[in-house]
Amino acid sequence: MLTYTIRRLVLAIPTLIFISLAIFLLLQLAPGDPMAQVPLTVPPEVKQQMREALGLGQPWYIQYYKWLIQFFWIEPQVMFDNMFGTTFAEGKLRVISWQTRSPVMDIVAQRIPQTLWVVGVAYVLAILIALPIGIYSAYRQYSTFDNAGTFVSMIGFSIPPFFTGPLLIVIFAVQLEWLPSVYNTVHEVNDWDSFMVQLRQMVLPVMVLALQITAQLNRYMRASTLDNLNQDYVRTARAKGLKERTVVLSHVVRNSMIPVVTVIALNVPNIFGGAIITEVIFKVNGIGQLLITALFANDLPMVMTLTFIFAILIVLFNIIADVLYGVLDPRIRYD
Amino acid sequence: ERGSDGNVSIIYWQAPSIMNPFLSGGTKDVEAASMVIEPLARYNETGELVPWLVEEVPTVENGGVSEDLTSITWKIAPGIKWSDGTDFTSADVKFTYEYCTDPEGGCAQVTKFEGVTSVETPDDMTVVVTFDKPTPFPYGPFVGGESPILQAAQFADCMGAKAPECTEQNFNPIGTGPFVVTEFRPNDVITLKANDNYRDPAKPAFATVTFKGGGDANAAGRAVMETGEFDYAWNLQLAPDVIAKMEEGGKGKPVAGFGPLVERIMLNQTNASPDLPEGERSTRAHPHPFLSEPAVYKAMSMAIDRPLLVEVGYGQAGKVTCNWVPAPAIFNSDTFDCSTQDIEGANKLLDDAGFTDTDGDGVREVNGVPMKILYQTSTNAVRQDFQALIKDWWRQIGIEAELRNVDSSVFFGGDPGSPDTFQKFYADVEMYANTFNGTDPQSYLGNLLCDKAPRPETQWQGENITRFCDEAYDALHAQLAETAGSEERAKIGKQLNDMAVEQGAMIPLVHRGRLSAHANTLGGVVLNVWDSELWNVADWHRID
Amino acid sequence: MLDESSTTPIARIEGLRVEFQTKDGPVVGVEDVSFDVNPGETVCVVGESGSGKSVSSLSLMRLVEFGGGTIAGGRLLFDRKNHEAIDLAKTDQSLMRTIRGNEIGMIFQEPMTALNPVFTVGRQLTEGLRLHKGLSQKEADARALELLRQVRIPEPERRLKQYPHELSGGMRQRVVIAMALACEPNLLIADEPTTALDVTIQAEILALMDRLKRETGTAVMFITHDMAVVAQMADRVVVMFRGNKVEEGTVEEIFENPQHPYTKALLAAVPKLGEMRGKGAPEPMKLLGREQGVIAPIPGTDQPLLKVKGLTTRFPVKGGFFRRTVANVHAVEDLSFTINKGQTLSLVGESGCGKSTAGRSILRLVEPMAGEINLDGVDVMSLSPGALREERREMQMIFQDPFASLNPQMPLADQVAEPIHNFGTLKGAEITKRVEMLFDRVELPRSFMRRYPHELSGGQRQRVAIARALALNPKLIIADEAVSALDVSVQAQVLNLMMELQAELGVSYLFISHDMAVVERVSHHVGVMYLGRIVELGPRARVFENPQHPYTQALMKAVPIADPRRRKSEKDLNFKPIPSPIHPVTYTPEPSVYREVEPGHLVLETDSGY
Amino acid sequence: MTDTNTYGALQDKEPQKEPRSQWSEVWDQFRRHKGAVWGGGFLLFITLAVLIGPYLWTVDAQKLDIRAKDMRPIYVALWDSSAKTGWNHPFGTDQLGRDILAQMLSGGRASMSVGWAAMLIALLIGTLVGVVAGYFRKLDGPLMRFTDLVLSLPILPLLLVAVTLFRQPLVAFAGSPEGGMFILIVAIIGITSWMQTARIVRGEVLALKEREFILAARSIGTRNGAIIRRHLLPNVLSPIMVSATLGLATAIITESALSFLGVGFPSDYPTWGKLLADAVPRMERFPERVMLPGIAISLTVLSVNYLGDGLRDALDPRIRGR
Ligand SMILES: Nc1ncnc2c1ncn2[C@@H]1O[C@H](COP(=O)(O)OP(=O)(O)OP(=O)(O)O)[C@@H](O)[C@H]1O
Ligand SMILES: Nc1ncnc2c1ncn2[C@@H]1O[C@H](COP(=O)(O)OP(=O)(O)OP(=O)(O)O)[C@@H](O)[C@H]1O
Ligand SMILES: [Mg+2]
Ligand SMILES: [Mg+2]
Repeated sequence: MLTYTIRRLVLAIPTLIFISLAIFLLLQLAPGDPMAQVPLTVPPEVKQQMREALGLGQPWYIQYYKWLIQFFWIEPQVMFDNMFGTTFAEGKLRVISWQTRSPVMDIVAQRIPQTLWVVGVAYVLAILIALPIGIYSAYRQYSTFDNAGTFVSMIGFSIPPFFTGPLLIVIFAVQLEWLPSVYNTVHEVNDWDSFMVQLRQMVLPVMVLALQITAQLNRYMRASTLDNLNQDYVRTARAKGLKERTVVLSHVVRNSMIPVVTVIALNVPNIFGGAIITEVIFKVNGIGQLLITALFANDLPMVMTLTFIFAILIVLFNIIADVLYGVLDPRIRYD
Repeated sequence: ERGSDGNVSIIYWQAPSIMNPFLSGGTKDVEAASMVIEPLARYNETGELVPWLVEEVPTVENGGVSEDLTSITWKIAPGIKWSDGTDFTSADVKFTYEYCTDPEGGCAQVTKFEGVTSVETPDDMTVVVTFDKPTPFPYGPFVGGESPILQAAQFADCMGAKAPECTEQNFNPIGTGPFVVTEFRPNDVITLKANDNYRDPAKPAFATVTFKGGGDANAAGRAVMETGEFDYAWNLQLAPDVIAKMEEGGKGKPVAGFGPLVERIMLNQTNASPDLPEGERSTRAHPHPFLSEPAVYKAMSMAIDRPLLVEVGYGQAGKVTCNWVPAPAIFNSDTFDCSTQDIEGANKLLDDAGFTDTDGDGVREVNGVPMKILYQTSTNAVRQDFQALIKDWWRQIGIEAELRNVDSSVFFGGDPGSPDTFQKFYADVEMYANTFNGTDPQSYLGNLLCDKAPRPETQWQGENITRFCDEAYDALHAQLAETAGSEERAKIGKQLNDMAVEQGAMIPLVHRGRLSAHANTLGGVVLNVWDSELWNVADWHRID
Repeated sequence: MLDESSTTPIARIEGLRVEFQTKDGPVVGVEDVSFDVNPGETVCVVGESGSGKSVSSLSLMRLVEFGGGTIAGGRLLFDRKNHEAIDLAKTDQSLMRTIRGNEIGMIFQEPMTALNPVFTVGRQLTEGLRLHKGLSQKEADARALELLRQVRIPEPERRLKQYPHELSGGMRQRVVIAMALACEPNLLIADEPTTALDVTIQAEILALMDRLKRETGTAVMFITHDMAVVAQMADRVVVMFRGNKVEEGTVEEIFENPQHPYTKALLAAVPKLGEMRGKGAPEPMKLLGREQGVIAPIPGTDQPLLKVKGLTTRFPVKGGFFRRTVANVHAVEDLSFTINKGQTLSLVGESGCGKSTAGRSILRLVEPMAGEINLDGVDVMSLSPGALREERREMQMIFQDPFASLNPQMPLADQVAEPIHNFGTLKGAEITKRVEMLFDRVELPRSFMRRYPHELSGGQRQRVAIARALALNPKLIIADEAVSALDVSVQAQVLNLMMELQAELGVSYLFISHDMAVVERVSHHVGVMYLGRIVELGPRARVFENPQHPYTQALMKAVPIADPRRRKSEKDLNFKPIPSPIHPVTYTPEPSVYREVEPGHLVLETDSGY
Repeated sequence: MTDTNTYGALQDKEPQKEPRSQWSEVWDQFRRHKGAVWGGGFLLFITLAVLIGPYLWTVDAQKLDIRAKDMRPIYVALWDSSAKTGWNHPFGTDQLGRDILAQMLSGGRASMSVGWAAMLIALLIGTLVGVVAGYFRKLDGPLMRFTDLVLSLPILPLLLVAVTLFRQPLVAFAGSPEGGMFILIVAIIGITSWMQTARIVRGEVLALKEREFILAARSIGTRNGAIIRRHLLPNVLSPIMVSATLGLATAIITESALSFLGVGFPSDYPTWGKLLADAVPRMERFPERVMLPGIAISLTVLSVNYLGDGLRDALDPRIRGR
């Protein structure tokens, strides 16, 4: 198992380097201009100077090389410095965003908690709702509960967030005035009241997201449970005189969780990636919103770094999912 | 009393990414910074210059501007302190000049300092700016939100190439304004608190400011006028019926103001045909086959129902205009009237000029060339509505338009390699809006000078987008550059405006205003289109 | 104790009827079945696939409900531990739960799937104990250990912590038995507990059950379709047919004096080891109720068709950080034999000994590492891919699972015609003619030509597979467990068909099987395989009547004989666990050296690992 | 019970049922799944509506009629007689007076064709990669690494880049901006969504390859191409169909999300997603402008999902057997 994990991790390195090159070249090809948002009143010569100040004139391979060094060598040093108070990275040039002229990683670090709060909570909530429903649906296949569950999750799956989002805002924020429509990212939770405020502002975005994720997970869980309910070992368990509860909750669920857990793990990068549309709609300025604004502003270092971080997460969680599979299923032994 | 009114929350649907206007130039950044750092003088809501950190606005009359118009002397008002408690001196002003003119810094506002040969500081309270030639309008440097003063002590290490690395300084500049930054989250939220060292002890009324960025204009308007979550929303580019509906929410109201921003259709004076070899397309080497015919561009203008465009696209934030420079008021020419659509007249004009539909396909021909034009603009809902309407009207006068829209980051991006920039103008007509800063249009009017045309030799840079070229115009503009006295300048300015419109450089459509909204409980808001909207945030207060 | 309680049956099934709701309307799984099980007695329930054996037993556990069935009638009287009789058909599920596993234990057919793969053996064993006996975890562990010892699992302490997949099939079945016995039930239901196992393991499990029954005095209801197993195990026998009981009696009565024609036909179809004693050549079986021509021996010829020499096939085992070959599975090791034209050579041996690999290697469906294969003068090993494809006209294969070896999405005629299309031997209408002829030949109605595999029964499917193998008139057919998946009666028919074809067309067979009785019936020559090598090779009569190699002898002993008077006892059985065929890359096996004990009868001298 | 009867039973059993192909059984099972039948029916209806609709409702979706702007759908008249309604615009008009019914139809055409085309591309690539990787052991490693790589490419940025990058050449190639964007969007969605299909198909092929009938086919001299064509493809059809339905749904949603983010089709080319996005600011006054495209998207996706569900059940022989 350990060899397997290490092997996969080592193999991931060339993959990632290749991905970074692919992303970099794609972005280089993109015809946008970081100066596009500067008003027309600023004359072109000035814009040209500003561009040069950003280092845009250099050939791509130099830019790529610089970025590689900054991302893989200097940024880890900065991280180390922050943790242990050392000064390895002092004076070294970090990956700088063109929009804000500040280190990309600082902004990313600032955004991650916001994204995690909303998307993460939605994810956890969705898991907590979806799994029991999926199990019960499978257990009572074709019952009213199952049909209703299927219907609701299909609906959740089919309604895009850019439809539910504004709809919920109009209902709950504008008409009923129960909940805020704009998420306050600087809100601090320090007592019960502020906690309630936080809860209230999280309700709408979490609802939109959780509906979608629940729908998906529920389907997986149901299918996987159904598969296992027909297995011979379930009959064996029943023949032992176990209660239905035990049969389902311990024997069946333990087995059906194996594929579902890996699906859950595979989707974790999406949490970090943020849910772009939901973030935009509710003004949760998280990673997703960061990416889309950076894209529209042609902030290449930011886009490059963000997409690459996603790529790392995706590759990483792919490995984690595979390893988890091995851990959960004793039949699978990687060597 | 300072800080007695609690918190004020402002929403800008474009989030500020930096607090240093010299490194960005984006309106959102300039406006956010204007709460913290200030210029020596700024424009008020009527476009008039008012002293800000100085005792008075220097003029020739009061002796602040030299007779030969080559220098201007600013007298700093006494008692002004930076928010860290140190004194504001002329050295800071001089430093700001040096900071922005450093060739490696990539300063976005460097044009403000065009023609400046030196900035001297005879004493701590005096700043003398010298120009290389007589400058009738010497209020470029240190005037308006785009040219505020930075603290020398804070930015000393951030000159030139180091400018972008000074994250702390760029996010949290020390200023003289009513507020200081407590936290800056790029592209997200800025939180500010009242400046303890602000010169007026009674101001600002608010103790803190929450400045939220992101989302879209619609959500921002809703948050102020419908749900009341925010006190102020900036620049609501929304259709009038949408604004009206939001106003019904009853929590806030929209305010509009008009600067010189004009939505216009630029007419390409040159041939942009893709059949021409690269490098000759859209250059003066090949004049346009028919767009420079007066009958054609006049008919195209007459066919447009401008009041309808205003209604559809801007409502109270738009006015019909036939001028390139509709503001300030003294520069607004009244030569033309274009407020009524006249399809018949337009058709007649074309028929009379002999441009008829010879082959019966509904499209007129000029010397056998069908009047088919490519009509491009940036991607934007209102512009696409305009395109659709105008295409329809032009069809009615026998001109066929093909529509095209380009992503704004490409369209305005100025990448010489891209065929889609508005500067390359690989189309027959294109629509966008432009404006100028401050109240003096001299350099804006200079945009139509012959040698400002983008062409391959200039890497397609240049402001003369239409490639308009008229010697008389160039001469008149040179005259403007030497004329002092606002009356006189306004007269020449109007003449230039009329020449451009009359000769078909563009078809002005809508004089666009700014529409912002504030909560009913927010007092002291004075919408200013000549400077930052937040210019008087120190005066804002809560009313019940 | 035995005598006292034998007066009242422990379970009494009266007029049981079970129905299933399916999309084609209700299906009757069991129509009308009545029989008793007395304390301390083994009742064997026999009958062909689908006759309702499993459904009856599941009804007794009231587990049919979970499979969608309902008990539509009859009574299931059960004598509880406290001698209180209840009707299980009317008991509610919560009371059933206290009976299941506690008073009635059940052993299921598939040891591979009957255990939950993600829980340790220990946990699955103790679950029932803690539930029914209220034991603490520690007591339950101790009891579990005791149970594992009782079923004679080696190293029982270690097994408790292992997962099911870490045990061999035989060990898993022992665990399942231990689980069923955990709470000392009065009645043990065993639903085909040995069908999926090898002969040797089957023998051990049967002996084990027999011993346990004697030690604990539990009544056993033993379900099987294997008459030989019945002969070994039963006190009394219940014969089922199409959801009904057709005959019941003591084991001797049933075997020696069957009354019902069904029972007679069934017994006639069972090949019995030793039946061919004294006959030189194989001959078709005599089946009841079938028109058969004269049954004549099939002598074959003496000209060699296939000569295999030193055939070796290994599968690499990759591992380590760089995924290099770290070891090899020595599936087939230095195999040499000859098949004569029109004759059959059988390969027998336990699961995993390399029989299939040997067969596939000859066709080069898996690439052998070394060796010579000479088919009628053609050196198969040296053929280029194209030539090899051509050569495959001459040798065909029939696979074990008739369902798996047919494409479920293709009409049968197309599947039979596929080889003809592949080689373009015939064109147009001739193909149809040929296919029709083949269908006739394997005695399938022509109306089946447009059908799909799932619409046929197992034997019919296997006939299609045979027809396909015959399509190109091959000289050699490799039959890899071609009849193992079939019911006895169908198996007998297919065997007869194959033998008739041999007599008629003169094809040679390489017949791969693990069933000694079948092998005895069909072969001219027999090779006994163990761990990749042939340990004994010779004329069928010689190998069966005079086994020389210790492994052959042990194997012969393990084969259950369909004769209740010749039961085996556990003492006769002495099997060593099969060593692993996996060896490091550096390992070089010794060449096989044979000693000729009789003319043509070779016995391996080299140490084979047994 | 007579002897012949008994002996007959010992022979191979004749199938009782009429011969029928597997597909008729599939259809039988499929018909049982009410949701799937409804879903399939609705999908058919929508597809026909957007295909034939524009010929029946001949109003030009782009025609501006500024005097008739902001009309409400006809049903509003039921409760609000003062509303501006009219049979000439049964679904009302938008703020420029374009007919909403016509826009819905042509928008649906765009959305559906994007959905279908992208799904087909994804399916084609996915099946090809999956089958090749599963069947040819040598290609398995490289192809699956490649799949991983594409999987970890961030899709949205990629798309935005591609939109800006290839728009011009494609517009030139397709002759019209809509055509160019259509190719681009379809290609991007297709190219970035085949991986799931490829993985599933590969898994199925790997499992099928171990089935004896493939070995049997090889032993009777069937060539690789024929094995894939005759034996593998028909048997992986069921997972392919299921991922096809899911792919169709995701493609429709992805396209509308792109339109919502403003990177989809040109603004004068309506798709359901664009109609929805454009209507959001006015959704309180004209809820129908959001609801109509929103419901159209949701219902289509919903019906496709149900269809997929039904197909999965129908194509799974284990379930079908029951
Ligand atoms: N869950 C079910 N649904 C429908 N019919 C069933 C079900 N289980 C069993 N049957 C039917 O009941 C009959 C008896 O089946 P049963 O499993 O008892 O046979 P069996 O004698 O155990 O056969 P085998 O030797 O193959 O195990 C068969 O005709 C079968 O088709
Ligand atoms: N493709 C393969 N890769 C690795 N090992 C294999 C492969 N095929 C077979 N083996 C191994 O080779 C050995 C012989 O297998 P084979 O299938 O020939 O046995 P068998 O005698 O036919 O068994 P059974 O009666 O169970 O079919 C076994 O140990 C098996 O695990
Ligand atoms: Mg059974
Ligand atoms: Mg085998």
